[in-house]
Amino acid sequence: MKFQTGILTAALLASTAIGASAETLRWARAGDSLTLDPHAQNEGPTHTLAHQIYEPLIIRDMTGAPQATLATSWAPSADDPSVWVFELREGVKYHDGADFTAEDVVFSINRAKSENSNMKELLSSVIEVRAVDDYTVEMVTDGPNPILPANLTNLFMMDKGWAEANDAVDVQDVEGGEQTFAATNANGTGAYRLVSREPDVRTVLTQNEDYWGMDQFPMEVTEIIYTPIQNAATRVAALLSGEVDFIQDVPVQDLGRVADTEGLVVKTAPQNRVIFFGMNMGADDLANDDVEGANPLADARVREAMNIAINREAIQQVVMRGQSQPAGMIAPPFVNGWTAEMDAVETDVEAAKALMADAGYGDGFSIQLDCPNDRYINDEAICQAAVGMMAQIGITVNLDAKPKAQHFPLITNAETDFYMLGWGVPTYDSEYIFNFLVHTRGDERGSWNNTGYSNPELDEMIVSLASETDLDARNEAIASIWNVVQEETLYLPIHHQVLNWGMTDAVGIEVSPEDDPKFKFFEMN
Amino acid sequence: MTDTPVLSVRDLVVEIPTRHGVLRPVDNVSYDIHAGEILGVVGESGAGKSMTGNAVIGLLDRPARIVSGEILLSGQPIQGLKRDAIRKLRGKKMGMIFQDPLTSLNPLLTVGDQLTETILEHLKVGQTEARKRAIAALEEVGIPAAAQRINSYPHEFSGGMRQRVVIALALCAEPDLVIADEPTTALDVSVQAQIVALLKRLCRERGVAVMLVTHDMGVIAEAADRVAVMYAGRLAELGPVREVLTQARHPYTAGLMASTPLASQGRKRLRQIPGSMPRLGALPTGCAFHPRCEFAQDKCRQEPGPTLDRCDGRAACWFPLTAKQEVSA
Amino acid sequence: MSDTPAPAPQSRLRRAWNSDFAWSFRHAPVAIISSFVVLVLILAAVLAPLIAPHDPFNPATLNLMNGFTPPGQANAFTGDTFLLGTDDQGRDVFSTILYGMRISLFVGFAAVMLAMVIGVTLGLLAGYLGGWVESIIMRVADVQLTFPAILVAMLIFGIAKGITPPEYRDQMAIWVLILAIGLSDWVQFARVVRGATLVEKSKEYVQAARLIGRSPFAIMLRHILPNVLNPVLVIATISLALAIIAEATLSFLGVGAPPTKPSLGTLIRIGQEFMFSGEWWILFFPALALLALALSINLLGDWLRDALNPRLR
Amino acid sequence: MLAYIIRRVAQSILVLFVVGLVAFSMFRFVGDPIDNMLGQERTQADIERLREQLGLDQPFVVQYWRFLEQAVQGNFGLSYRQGRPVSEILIERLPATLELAFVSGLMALAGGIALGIFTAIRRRGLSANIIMTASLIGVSLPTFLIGILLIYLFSVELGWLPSFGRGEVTDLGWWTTGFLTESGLKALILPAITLGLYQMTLIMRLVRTEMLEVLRMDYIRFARARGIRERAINFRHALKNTLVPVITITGLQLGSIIAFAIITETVFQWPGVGLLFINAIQFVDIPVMAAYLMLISVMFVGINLIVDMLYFAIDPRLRADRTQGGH
Repeated sequence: MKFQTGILTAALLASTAIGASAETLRWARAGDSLTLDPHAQNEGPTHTLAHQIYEPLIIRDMTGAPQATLATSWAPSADDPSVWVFELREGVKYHDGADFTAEDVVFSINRAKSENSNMKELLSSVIEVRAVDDYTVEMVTDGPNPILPANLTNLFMMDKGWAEANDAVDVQDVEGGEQTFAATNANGTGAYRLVSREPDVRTVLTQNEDYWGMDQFPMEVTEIIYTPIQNAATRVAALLSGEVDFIQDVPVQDLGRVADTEGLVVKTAPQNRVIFFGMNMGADDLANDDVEGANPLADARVREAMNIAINREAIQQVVMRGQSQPAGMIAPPFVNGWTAEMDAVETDVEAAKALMADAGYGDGFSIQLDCPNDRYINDEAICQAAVGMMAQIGITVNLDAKPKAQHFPLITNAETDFYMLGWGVPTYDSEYIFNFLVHTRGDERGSWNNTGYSNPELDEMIVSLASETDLDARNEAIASIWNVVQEETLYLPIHHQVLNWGMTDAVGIEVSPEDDPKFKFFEMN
Repeated sequence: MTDTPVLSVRDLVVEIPTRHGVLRPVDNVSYDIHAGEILGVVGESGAGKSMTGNAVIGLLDRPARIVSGEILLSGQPIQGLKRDAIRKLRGKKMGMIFQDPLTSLNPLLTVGDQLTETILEHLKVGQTEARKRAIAALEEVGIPAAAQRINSYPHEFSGGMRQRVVIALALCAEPDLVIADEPTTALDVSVQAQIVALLKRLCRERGVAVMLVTHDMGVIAEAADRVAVMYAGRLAELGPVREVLTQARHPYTAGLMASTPLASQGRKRLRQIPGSMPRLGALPTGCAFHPRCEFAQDKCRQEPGPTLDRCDGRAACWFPLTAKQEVSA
Repeated sequence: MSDTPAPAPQSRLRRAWNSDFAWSFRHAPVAIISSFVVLVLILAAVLAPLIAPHDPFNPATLNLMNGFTPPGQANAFTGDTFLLGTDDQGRDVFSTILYGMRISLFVGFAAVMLAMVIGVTLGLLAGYLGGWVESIIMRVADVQLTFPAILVAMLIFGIAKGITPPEYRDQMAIWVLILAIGLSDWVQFARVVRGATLVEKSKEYVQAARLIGRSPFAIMLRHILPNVLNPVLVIATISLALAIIAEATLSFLGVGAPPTKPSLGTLIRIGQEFMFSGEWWILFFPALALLALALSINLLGDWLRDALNPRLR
Repeated sequence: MLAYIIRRVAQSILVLFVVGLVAFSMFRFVGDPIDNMLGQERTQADIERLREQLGLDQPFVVQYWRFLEQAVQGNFGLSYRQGRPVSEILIERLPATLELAFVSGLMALAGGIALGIFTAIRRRGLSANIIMTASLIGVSLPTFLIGILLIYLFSVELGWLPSFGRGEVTDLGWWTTGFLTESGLKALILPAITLGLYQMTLIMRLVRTEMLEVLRMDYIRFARARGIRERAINFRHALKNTLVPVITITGLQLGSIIAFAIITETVFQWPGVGLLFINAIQFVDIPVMAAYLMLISVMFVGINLIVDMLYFAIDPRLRADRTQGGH
């Protein structure tokens, strides 16, 4: 295996002269972008494609760090902590030649906040957006919101004039039966312009010669041919046979083969996603177990026993081929609030058995585990491994693995008692996790909390995080919330996913934790 | 009848190897047929009548095969010829008519197609001429409005008409020999007579030699010039039809006659031959007929089966019947 | 020429041995070899609990660290050795194949039986009765054909999940597979039987049976059915192998046997993920077993068809 | 005859209705589209709102009715997944599937009939027996595995043929074709083999069986007795009679080629309707699934009708009176 290190690439990067020749990059990944409308879907592959064509005010660069894009600087207003002021980049033009101005920002933010937008939750704190002048925008939030800029990294700026001229002011409304112009056409400020697109088949992008960042970024890829290839074996075969230059989603078992192939390299990086099991501890009795009149999962000792019965190292080593990082908490390491101590769990089957006996389940019980089989890396195999580990402490697990379209509704509709879930944190802050996974399930928060766990005291602390401006106090609150979560064994964390990109050795790029290659950063040797 | 016979079969033996031993459905059969002559071949099912016909025309089904004997067509031996050579003789030199006119014709081709195909195969004529001859052939066998019916499919004809078409097909390339294998069995009685008359007429008019295989003594009496009676793969009796019918020499022939209602025989009670023909795999020693024969003697049981030439040349029987002997029940 | 001369009273076995059927069997090496293979595989599947060195269906006995052990080599962590290696879950491939074959064979046989019973019944009814019965049956067949097996499988899975208690769901998957494959396969039986029935119906023997007043049911069962079995057999043999394979395909599409109790097909689906990565044994041995099984069944079916058809002998 | 066609068409329309009804009753077992359509940050209110908007809160009969109302006006709605009109997507994807099905169907038919005749004529020959056995290997492994094995061999190891996609296609306005470019033709080979192999084996075996039956018929013996050449007997007399029953199965197989295309298209990332359907299932894209099933059932009903018409064309006995039946 010859996984290149970042340092090595950096050295290469420095030594290679920037070539101006035409470089076509043939790119494949498992899924296609769902729509070109930048506000219609809040979803990885859709954003990845959009990032080549459109730009937000701020992006995350390939290491995940914020980088000024259409905004050159941003800061809370000196007068009002609830107002963020953005200075915009001047001289930026859309692909059709129109100028980028504050008006477009106001239009785009409002569009993203509209009812049919899938991005509106990220802007739920934003009350008003106003243009101060052509290149200054203010966003008013419902209270001080220190993390607002982090929510803007996937919020793309559309041209108001173009949208109005093409009747694309509204975000895609599936029910209405009319498609928007913006779903199949694109006019952004990004480094690449759309040449042609056949959804699920082929999308061709070409370099935007008038791009404002022509001199700031490598811009060595001049043409991008993007083909989704669903079947993992076919995707790897396409890379091995030289039909594509760059693939995302390399199956972990094929990393070795790709790396050993002449002219191909594999690069890996930890992903912003943690995989874990959730348990229904709130119900009085479970529908999917064999214990009558009681809920074994309501007992913290049982949850703890299950937690320490999971051999995370074995899963990492065998199921994931080393391509994962065992997890003890449900926060990726990049996230504010993460600590190394909490992220470690010792496997101890004997102690687990003792805990089970203590809890009165020495003879075990049986329960159904719901698991997706097409969502996370080796999801089904992980669940299978867990079945074996649970069996060792007497818990008979009936594994029900199914497509994600059937799996996630179970969580949404609270129909599962033991389930797998993966979670990414786009804001890089623990508050996001608490809001969705820890807070009592309700209309506003806790929508992914299927555990039935409800702690009003904790809920109050979670809600208060949003308006806490003192970062130290806020971090302290986050730490104490985590303490409760860990003590209660609210979830059974498995691991942090690792991202793998396979590419020809001509491609010079490092893996980004968001799994979103931005081709303007790519070097081509 | 001194000229070369059209068909001359000499000591023909057909065998079928099976896992229970070798069977001989045709055992040492010899006969001639001359031009313009109809030879009737009679016998019960399994007596070897059809097998003889198939052997002659070269259409024995595997694994049956000719092991010895000669088949001479106009004096030329044809057994042992290459497949393609014997194929060229079929239709051209010898035609065959099958029992069931319903299944003998390809349902998906018009009768015209099937006729012209045969004519073109064997005669050096063009498409138009072939069609003309096809129409003529249909007219000859008595199909009315032949020029129109030529484009019809077999299912559009009645059974009797279909058999006429079959005969036209067998004769359209003007063969010298026609083997008619139970040509009337599947037909209505009223139609049977028409077909027999037709065969007879064609035989006379064209001078074709006909081998008429049937189990129906009535048909024999009506059409044949000579008759060959077969029993268990062997010839039992061979002679002019008048003589054989009125004065059978082989007890089997006599039994057969007695069990057949023939108008010429008057109002006698029908009789049966006791027992049934043995299976080929379990032939008795000696004369194959002896277990059923009321005149059987020790010689019949012990000596190898009698043949025509070892007896009186007409019946394969050690003790042929004389005029006075009558077969009793 | 069908039965032997019976010189002495023979034992039943002796008679069976001497029957035409047995005789033609003894003289067909392909039939002997393939029936031997089928027999060995069926026996191995049935006796799996006795033969298999491990119980791959008992998760408590599995050690994940045994995963990806190559055939005949010792595992780097645990030192355990497995005849045909282990899969990604540390299951002994040999044992898993034996257990998986049980499921595959059961699903295959049961599904084909189901398809055959439905298809032949409806085909006979449609062909013999004609009229609106025929119209309805053949239109239902059209509807059926429209739905790919995967959708049928999903439907049945969905319904079955709703009505079975969780502790039975593992077993349920197998019955669902049988239903799904059986239900999506009956149409060809029905169509062929219908066609053949139409032919037989017009034949004299059926007319005769009708005239002497036999009930339509008896005529269909006694007279027509035996005469339409030949094409049914052709389809059934190829269907049996196909059903085993269809199960694999459904598993590829995500609705097969549960991975904790894998069938041969599920093993192949899992194994194909390791085709490029060098763990060839996870795919190779189950695929070989499936190939041997399906091939032998088909070859046996071929021979059987010729042997049972007196006209082809 | 005309009355018969009208009756069949009427029945077919009924079939379509039933297909739709069954389809809509089973969609909810496929999953719930809402979670796919909304992002991770969705709230319960969003879910309710979208569910209501899409009418998913209604009983399936109502959903079906709404679909039908729109469908008769030629509007199949917008894809949940792509946000584009379903009819547009289907029209865009159909050529890929039809070209693939055409090529593999042709291959299966030509190969199947040719090999079937060969193995029937040379029933006891060594080569025929080898073909019979070898053909079984192709149907003894699942389609997806054959596809992946082909990719492994011809794309990865040998590098001769592409592993995915259609290659370069030519846009003819209303149709895109891969027949006109080298890469398009090359891209067809592996998927067509994968898709056609099973059908070819089935047709071959069927032709062989039927041919053996036909070759025992009296009219074949009679043709032999007339000295017709073996070639003419096999191809003129026997083949035509063989094909009558083969047509039924072949018609069905054409249909299942399209059904099997789902797997082949998934393995080879072939941009046809099968892949679209699999994506739709994964996303629970109800409008696409519904329209696809409608399309397939129209196709099946059409194929069945054509097959029955072909009977009339090929078998003169049926022309006179259909109710006599048989072949």
